[in-house]
Amino acid sequence: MTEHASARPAHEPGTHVMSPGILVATAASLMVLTAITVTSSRIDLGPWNVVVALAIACTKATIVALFFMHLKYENRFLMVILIAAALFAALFVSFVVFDTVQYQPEIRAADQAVRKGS
Amino acid sequence: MTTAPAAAAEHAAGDSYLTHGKGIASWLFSLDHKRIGIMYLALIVFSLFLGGVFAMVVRFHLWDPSGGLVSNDAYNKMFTLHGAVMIFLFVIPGIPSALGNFVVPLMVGAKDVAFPRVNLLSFWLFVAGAVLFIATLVVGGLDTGWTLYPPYSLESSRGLGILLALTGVFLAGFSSILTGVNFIATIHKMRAPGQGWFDLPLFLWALYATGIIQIFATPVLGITVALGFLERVFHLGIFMPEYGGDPVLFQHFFWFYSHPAVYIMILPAMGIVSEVVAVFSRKPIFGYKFIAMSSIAIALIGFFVWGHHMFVSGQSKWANIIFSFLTLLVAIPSAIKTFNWLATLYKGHIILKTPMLFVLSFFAIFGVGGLTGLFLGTLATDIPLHDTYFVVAHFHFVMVGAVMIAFLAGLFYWWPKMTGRMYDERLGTASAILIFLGFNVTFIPQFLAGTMGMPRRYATYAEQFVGLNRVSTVGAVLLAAGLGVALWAFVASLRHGARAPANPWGAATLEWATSSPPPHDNFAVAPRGVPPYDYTGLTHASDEAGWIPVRPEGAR
Amino acid sequence: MSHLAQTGTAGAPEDRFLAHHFPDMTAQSQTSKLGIWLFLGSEVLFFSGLFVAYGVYRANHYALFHYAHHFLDWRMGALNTVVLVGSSLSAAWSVRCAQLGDRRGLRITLLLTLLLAGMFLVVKYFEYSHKLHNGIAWGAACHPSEEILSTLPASVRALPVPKDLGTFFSIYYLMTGLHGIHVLVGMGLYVWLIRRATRGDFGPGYFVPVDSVALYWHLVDMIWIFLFPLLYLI
Amino acid sequence: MIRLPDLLAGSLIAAGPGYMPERASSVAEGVDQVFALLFWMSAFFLVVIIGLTVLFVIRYRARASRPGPEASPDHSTKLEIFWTAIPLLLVFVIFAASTKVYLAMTELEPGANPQRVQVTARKWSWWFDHAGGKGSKELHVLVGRPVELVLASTDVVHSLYVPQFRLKQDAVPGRFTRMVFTPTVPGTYPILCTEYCGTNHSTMSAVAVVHPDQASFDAWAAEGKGGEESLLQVGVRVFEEKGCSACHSVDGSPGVGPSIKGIWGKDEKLTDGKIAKVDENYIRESIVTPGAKIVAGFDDMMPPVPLDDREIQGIVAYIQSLKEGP
Repeated sequence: MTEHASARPAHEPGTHVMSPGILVATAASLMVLTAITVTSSRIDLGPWNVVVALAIACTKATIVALFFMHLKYENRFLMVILIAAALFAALFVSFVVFDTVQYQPEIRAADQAVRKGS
Repeated sequence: MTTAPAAAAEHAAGDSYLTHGKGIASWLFSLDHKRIGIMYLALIVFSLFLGGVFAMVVRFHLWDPSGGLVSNDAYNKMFTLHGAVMIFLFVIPGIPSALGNFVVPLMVGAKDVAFPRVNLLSFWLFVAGAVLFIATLVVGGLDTGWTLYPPYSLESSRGLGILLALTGVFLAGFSSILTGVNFIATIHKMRAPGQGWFDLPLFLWALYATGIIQIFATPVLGITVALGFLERVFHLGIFMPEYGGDPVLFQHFFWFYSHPAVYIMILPAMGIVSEVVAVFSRKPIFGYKFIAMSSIAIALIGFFVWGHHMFVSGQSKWANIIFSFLTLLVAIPSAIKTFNWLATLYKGHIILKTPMLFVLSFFAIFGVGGLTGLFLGTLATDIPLHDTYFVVAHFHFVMVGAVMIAFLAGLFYWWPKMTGRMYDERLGTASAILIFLGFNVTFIPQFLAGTMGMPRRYATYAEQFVGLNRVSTVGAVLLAAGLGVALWAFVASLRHGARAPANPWGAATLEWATSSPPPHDNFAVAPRGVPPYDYTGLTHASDEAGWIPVRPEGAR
Repeated sequence: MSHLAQTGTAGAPEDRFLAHHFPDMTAQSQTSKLGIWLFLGSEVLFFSGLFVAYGVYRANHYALFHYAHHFLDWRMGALNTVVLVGSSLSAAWSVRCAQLGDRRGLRITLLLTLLLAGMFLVVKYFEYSHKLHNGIAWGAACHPSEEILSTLPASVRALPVPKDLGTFFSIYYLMTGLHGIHVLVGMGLYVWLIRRATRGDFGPGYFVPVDSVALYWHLVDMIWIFLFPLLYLI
Repeated sequence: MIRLPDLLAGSLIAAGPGYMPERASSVAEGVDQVFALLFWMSAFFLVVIIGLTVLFVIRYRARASRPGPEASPDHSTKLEIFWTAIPLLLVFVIFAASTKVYLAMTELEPGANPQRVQVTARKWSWWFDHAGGKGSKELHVLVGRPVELVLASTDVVHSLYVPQFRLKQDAVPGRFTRMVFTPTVPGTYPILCTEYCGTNHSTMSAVAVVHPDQASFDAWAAEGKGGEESLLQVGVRVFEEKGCSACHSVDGSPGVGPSIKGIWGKDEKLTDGKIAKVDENYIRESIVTPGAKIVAGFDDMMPPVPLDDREIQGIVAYIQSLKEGP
């Protein structure tokens, strides 16, 4: 109620009608990126494979968010929600993986000790 | 003295949300946020009572170092249920769901929360969760501790109890998410005309920050308990080492939610304190923007401190150091709030009514709770103190001392608005003093016991701690008596309390601009936003009429 | 002067969907949109737990993950990606139809979305049943049959079956299963939308439910975008 | 027993943590210094908070002589910066002091040649395998000699805590965790479990013995060596080592599991209603596959215990020795 008081483009936020061209182009670019991600996985890039795959996935997710979910035409706050959620999730994953990588040897050793024992 | 039927007749004169719609179904399926708030309140007070009974068993058991009252197993079940009921069914939903539901739409001058049906769904999810918790009692209890650490909690010998409890937590969690969505949407979109972001009462800023945590942290609790459930049933090998899982991973999951959950508890409490301290000092709150922003800061930093629960769990050294630093940072916004509250008292006109007495005791207790948190966020001192009674005392200072006392402050403060009845100020004062004394006598000895090395969750303990434990048990009796007096004050108020005026305290926030109790649609005339802490426009007419505006309606 | 009267929302047919606590439809739809986005933010964190589990076990057992992904057929995953992108396109198109008042187009796109969602689950069903039939279950219950082992590439077949193979498949079933449940819920929502669209509820003045369900559906698509490479391609 | 007045006096007058346990490890002093820093800092802020609250309530409370609040500003950016900066500064001080001590708690000095002890935690006892092959229910270390404990757990999460060492570390199933320290004061200290682990969590204790000199340590290490153990001795030893005694009493009182006193040769009633005679094979089965036959009135809780033949014979001999009657 208070947000739309501020000057915005002619249309009201949320009533933007997506043109068929943009919708089709969005779907087409998602298909192309899917093809690229499959192709890139067949090339051995070592640890970079997962980085490339995630980069492409993030690009695809951004495209979905901006056009299919029409965030590009919405109140910026909705984008803040999605980015915040993604950021919290990313930090959650990276903190825990950071921790687990450090104690990996202890798990390996315990694993082997058990195998030796049994 | 007015009799109950006479009081009811008086009420019938003006239509209020209490009289709008008759019969039990008009309550159970009401979409009215005020009725939902009252139903939450009833459940939450019942949970507090239930959790309190478990607590008394625990304390009396510990009178004797060899654990006189019940068996070890029964003791373990008692402290587990005490913790689980208090946390999931009292402190987490207490202020937001019960008091928040009632006052949030009123404070923004709206007719209801943004999504009334979702609100009702949230209430019933909570009821379902609570019922499952009670059901664990029936099927033989649960002795895992509220933290539910595997492998212990998911051992294959465990029966139905753990599955019921996990499902209960899952449902209560979703109830909490939906409440958060509702509050944030309400605060964003339903504000009265002319009510800018910085015209929001600080209680709403606090609930906004709480909402962020409820929405972004609670789903992780959901997935955690879902994984626990599936692990127990299908042996997935995620948490259980015997199938290749990692129990420390559970702790990461659990605390990613459960530490921010501490802020779900304390932020709304701080919000209540901000309201009450300004009203009863008759003076605008000091440093409004800093208090508001520190709520948001606490919510955001609170997401990245969960590792401090895992300093001795086998978490890696560098993760420990990073988490320790981030944890210490939370002290800063908390300090900012405290100093601003004190500055609000300065040169004020301090009225020592019951809500204010609770808030003043909050300052001391939250001071101790917050400062002892430093000992536990600091790595070097946490290692000896971890999982001792020092921790028990610390989180009781924060969760019981600070949160429960703020909850009571809020309940006394909004009671006239909710029920249309004043309470007896003498009973209120007596309860505030008894609770403050009882609380400190209960928990200060536990700091000493913990520092001396008494571990928590012990059914029996070394002879050296017997004195401290007995003092603590005596304190618990005092605390229970204080709560009993508070209950007495409320029951007496319902039976023969004086009629409450629209604005008994002279507060400027919008909920006091409508009648007590409010009509079904909250406001006879849709209000405009006003500065929430400007008391210059109000004058005290009489005890019966309360405070009334000196300027004509609508003037800003 | 008649065109001025039409621009006002008062008395518009959609007003029967206006709840009592909102001043007008704009306020109501804005609030609903914020609500659904907050819920979607919550969904992201709900899934994040499984990504954490994935990350931790992948970091600890990289070789195991590399070995295990050979049991997944990337062509099935890619097919489902295409199906889901198609359904997303159709879902986005349904919003457009509702906004423009194209009722026939709305019904067609809603139905198409539902059908593609169903197709996604059919493919998933074949994948699941093939695996479970061949002993590829979760956790300790994972004992791949000789038959499925023989379909692996020769270099992989030479390796011994790793001890904790089931951990990968626990994560696989959890991630795709939770995603599948979301697809199922989405299908239920689309059935509901089709019923309401047939009744003629939606039009330029009221399309919030179509938009909200589409947003949810796009999020489901977005999560699959991450699941596909992480499970099938790594 | 510690008396409350002493404690209060200790906490108020002495150097903050005056009531803390004795310091018996190389890191204890550092920990106590950080504790004292925090203690006095907290004491200062608490005095400020409570003092100002009381002072303001007394001076500014509503009363007849004060009609209303006095004029005062409702914000002050200077003050806000002041009380943001001071805590921030203190956070850095605390963090620096704590991290320095913490690093010393996790690493021995380079070149140290620690005595390594394998610690096994299980419900509800500790077992310490000392370097040189000596296993014991007690932890034995030498004053001044660095120690490295490697902790493992066979069932659930436990945590090893010695208040006098100011150290604590969880023992986690499925991984090894470490604890390092150097004992500084000879004596006997309690070892407690601080991670909740079930029924007998509070009695899962042991002792750490810090020997004053090498001779005393060697004397302990030599105990019980030489000569073949009798079967009965093997049984008694295994019964303790493997933690059997935590659940099975030897005095006839039922614990988590049945007592082993007086059961030899008896007929036990099982949960499925059948009867089993307690003989060698029954005992062997109960150890190797504990879930196969459950005595009525007890739960299926026992983990399989891998024992060799001689050890099982030892247990049998032990149970036979506890036969009722003369």
